[in-house]
Amino acid sequence: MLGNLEVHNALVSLIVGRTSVMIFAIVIGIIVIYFLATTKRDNLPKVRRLAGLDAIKEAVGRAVETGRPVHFTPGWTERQLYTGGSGGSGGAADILAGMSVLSYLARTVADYGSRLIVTLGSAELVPMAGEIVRNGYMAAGKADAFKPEDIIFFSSDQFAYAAGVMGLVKREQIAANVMVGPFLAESLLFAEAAYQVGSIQVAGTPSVFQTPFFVAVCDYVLIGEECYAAGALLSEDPHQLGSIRGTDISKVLVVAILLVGVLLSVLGSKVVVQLLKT
Amino acid sequence: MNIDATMVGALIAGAATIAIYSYLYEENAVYRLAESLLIGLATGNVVAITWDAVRRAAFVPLVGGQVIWIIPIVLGMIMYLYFLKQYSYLYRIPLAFLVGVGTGLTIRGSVSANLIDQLVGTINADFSNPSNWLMLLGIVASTLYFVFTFGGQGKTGYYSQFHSRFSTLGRWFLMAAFGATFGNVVQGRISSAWGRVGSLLTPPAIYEVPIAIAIFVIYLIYRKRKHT
Amino acid sequence: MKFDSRWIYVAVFLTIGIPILAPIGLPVLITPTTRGMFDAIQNLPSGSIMYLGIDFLAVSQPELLPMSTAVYKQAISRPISIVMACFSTTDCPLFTQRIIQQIGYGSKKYGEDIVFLGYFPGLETPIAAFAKDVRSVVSVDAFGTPISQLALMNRVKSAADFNLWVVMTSGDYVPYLRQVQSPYHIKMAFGTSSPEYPTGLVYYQSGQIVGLLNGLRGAAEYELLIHSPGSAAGGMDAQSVTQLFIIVAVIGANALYFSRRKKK
Amino acid sequence: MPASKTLAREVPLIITFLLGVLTVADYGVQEPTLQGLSSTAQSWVVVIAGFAVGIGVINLLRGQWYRVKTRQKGWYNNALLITTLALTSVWGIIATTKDPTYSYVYFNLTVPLTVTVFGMLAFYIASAAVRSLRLRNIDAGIMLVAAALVMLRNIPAGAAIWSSLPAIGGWVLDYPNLAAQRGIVIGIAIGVVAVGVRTILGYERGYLALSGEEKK
Repeated sequence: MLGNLEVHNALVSLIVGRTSVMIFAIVIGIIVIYFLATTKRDNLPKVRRLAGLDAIKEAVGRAVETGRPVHFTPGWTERQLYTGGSGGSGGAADILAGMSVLSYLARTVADYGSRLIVTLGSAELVPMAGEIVRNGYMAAGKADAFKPEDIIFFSSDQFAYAAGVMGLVKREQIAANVMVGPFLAESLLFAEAAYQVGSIQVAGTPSVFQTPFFVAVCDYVLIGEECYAAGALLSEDPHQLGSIRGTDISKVLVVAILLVGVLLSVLGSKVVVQLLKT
Repeated sequence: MNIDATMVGALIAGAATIAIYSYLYEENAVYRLAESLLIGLATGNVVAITWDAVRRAAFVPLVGGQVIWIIPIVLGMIMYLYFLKQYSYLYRIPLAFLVGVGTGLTIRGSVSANLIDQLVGTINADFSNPSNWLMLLGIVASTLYFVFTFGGQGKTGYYSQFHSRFSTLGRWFLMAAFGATFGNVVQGRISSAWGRVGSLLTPPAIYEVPIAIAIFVIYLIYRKRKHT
Repeated sequence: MKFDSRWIYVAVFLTIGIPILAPIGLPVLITPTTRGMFDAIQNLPSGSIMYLGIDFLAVSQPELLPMSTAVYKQAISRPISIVMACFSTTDCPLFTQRIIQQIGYGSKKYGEDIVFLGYFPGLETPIAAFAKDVRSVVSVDAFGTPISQLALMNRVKSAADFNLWVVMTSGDYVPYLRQVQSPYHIKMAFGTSSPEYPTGLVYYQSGQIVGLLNGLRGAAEYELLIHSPGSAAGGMDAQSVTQLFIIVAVIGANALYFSRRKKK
Repeated sequence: MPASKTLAREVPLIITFLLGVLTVADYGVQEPTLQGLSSTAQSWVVVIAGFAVGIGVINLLRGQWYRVKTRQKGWYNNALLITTLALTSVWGIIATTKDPTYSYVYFNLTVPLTVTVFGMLAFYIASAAVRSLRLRNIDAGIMLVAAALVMLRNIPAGAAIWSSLPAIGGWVLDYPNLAAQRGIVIGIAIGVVAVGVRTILGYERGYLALSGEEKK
């Protein structure tokens, strides 16, 4: 189901030109790659910590204390990996963001010696998530602890998947619930189910329409672009941090274009709009 | 239309509704049964529909002489090598295919709809309306809220202070949006529950409600006895 | 102290259920967007051709089915021809057939005044093709009859032959605006589920669509307009009572929170 | 095994790069050959993903069968799942989903079950609202007020309390709400380009799960 903003955007897209899209994609791409390539250990940018990411360790620690498992799900991702999603969501990027958090989570869980259950609502993620978790265990030197049966695909039907996850969350009495990825209506179903079993919840979704429910129910929330930055921040790799610096510069650039555009528009010139529409 | 079949159908649907809603009290055997049924039925339905779609999209043209369709069919089959330990890495080839196309589509869709449309929409707003100036402020503040690498904790420079104030303002706008979205979704959610509750409360399904309540009460008494 | 959420579940069940068993009949005011769709169908000159897409996901059934039923009832009572088709999901044709089974064709004769063409997967691509040349997409109707044998279809070549285009959908209505409304300037109206309504208003205000139904509320208003009260009217009571309950409960919880904090 | 290593690492990265560039370029350049290639790739992707459903089903059945075989608690539910899944898919493929019995089961069992799960949200949204919409601090307070105003806008009772209430709720939706949504969405667009460019150029390869092999 589409959300309001997405529907609106899709219509506005009628009037938007293609050249400007290409220019923006290329310029932002170049800025990101430039900072990615030039950032080294000695010129690391200062980074704002995200409480949600720091909380992952705490949550896994809790799971170890209580002897109950950690649960991860990227949300109902049917078709999103290869169709690009629409308007308010980030399509494949949302899934890749979730997978980089999963990769970190798997390493942490293996390190701490807890158990990680991954539930999926999209079949093409089964090999991807399976290998990522296996690698996480391998990186922690505990390849034997990896159990393939803890990578669970329930259904590509949204609410069959949701019913499966809700049942599992309560049966396994999960201690920590990490949800990062593209979420739809199932967001609140999972958050409430996990709340009722008293788990620590770290959740994030770029979807504007589901973030409110995470904010209302979960302990730590990644909002909007924080989800994409999460993987880079967790990796602590200078190149990845450089790429965040690149997106920040791009944001300032976009805000500048916006302000110039509004100023000229108030003065009676629509030149910026015309440029954007080419 | 056969009345008996409709009636039985309504009774089945009613029982299904009660079984799922029983989860609201606690996770239980009846819910587990419904959950298994739902996953089995819905996934089976997905398999049937997907099979039909793949057959029409790839196999029919292939049989009709368009040999090129052999490529996606083979790529699709390569995915299954994931289950063979020795060749499992080959699943990455079709996966890379999916991710490549998906990423490309995501970039172009996102830049046009999420970036340029928003800029055009904002610049074209009617700025004789003061509310639109507030909106502009909100857009700038909430965009800058997502700046991660400016003004780190150590710096107390002029810009850094300005930015931290500004991103607080951004957070307030975000909270207003989250509240508004939350409030706006409520009615749609009530409607969806209303649909199920409504069919549960019309005959013949309504006769299942007292039965369900009776079973529930007996269960509660039984459990209390067992605990004391 | 942690409050047991299950009391809230019971309350919500009651606030939804009681108005169903004992309708209060809170007044429902007709919104202009709803009247817009009603008038558009009502004022179609005799002999016009209307497109009706009953095109929603199964999960939207509570809102969209009563709405679609009401619009279908009005459409078959008018001296116009109706072409039905679906483009959204595999669920859609089943809902169209269900409405036809329950209500029938009225005084209309299948093939001459009304046809159902079935489901065409792919949304935007087939919509665009259908609008340009109906025959490039459709060769037989939903029941397997070649469209050359359907008298009505001789009058329908492309989107330009339609006087009104109505789609009842749970979200994906933008492709219709993009592929039908803007290139062919056809009068258009939508029935949507409530979360989509606010954005739909943008298109109503810009004049791209002449009518828009707002979820259950729109359905209830429509039932009132066609003087055929159905299930939706009762739904509005449930809607009002439950939302009011939530607001009161939120205020109550806050009051409790503050009185506790003061004591400490 | 150098050949298999190439197949495992370089080939997937090259494929992602080529298809990513093709899909983006096709949008900007609008050249018939490119467009043909790109739309072919997009139609293939649907087929490949169709095959992937089978991977999911095998994963599901393996897990469920394991529980049946080892007689875990509630194994009969797992057996039921396997049976209904097998029956529905075989039936749906042989008799097609248009079969009257198939659609009878679909409408009287599958649809009510899914809609009921969806319908649970009405209960959860109420309990989440009561629990979390609190005047705890400025942030939570803003969220509470915005939510309440919009809810009052959506019901007839809102206008009955004070005739201007619906307009205020509408204003919240149209201005502060839209402002922040645009802010988020602009951030998303830039984040998406960053993730996308990193993926296409092979800097981001987490999805291929190569990290384990990279460690020498």
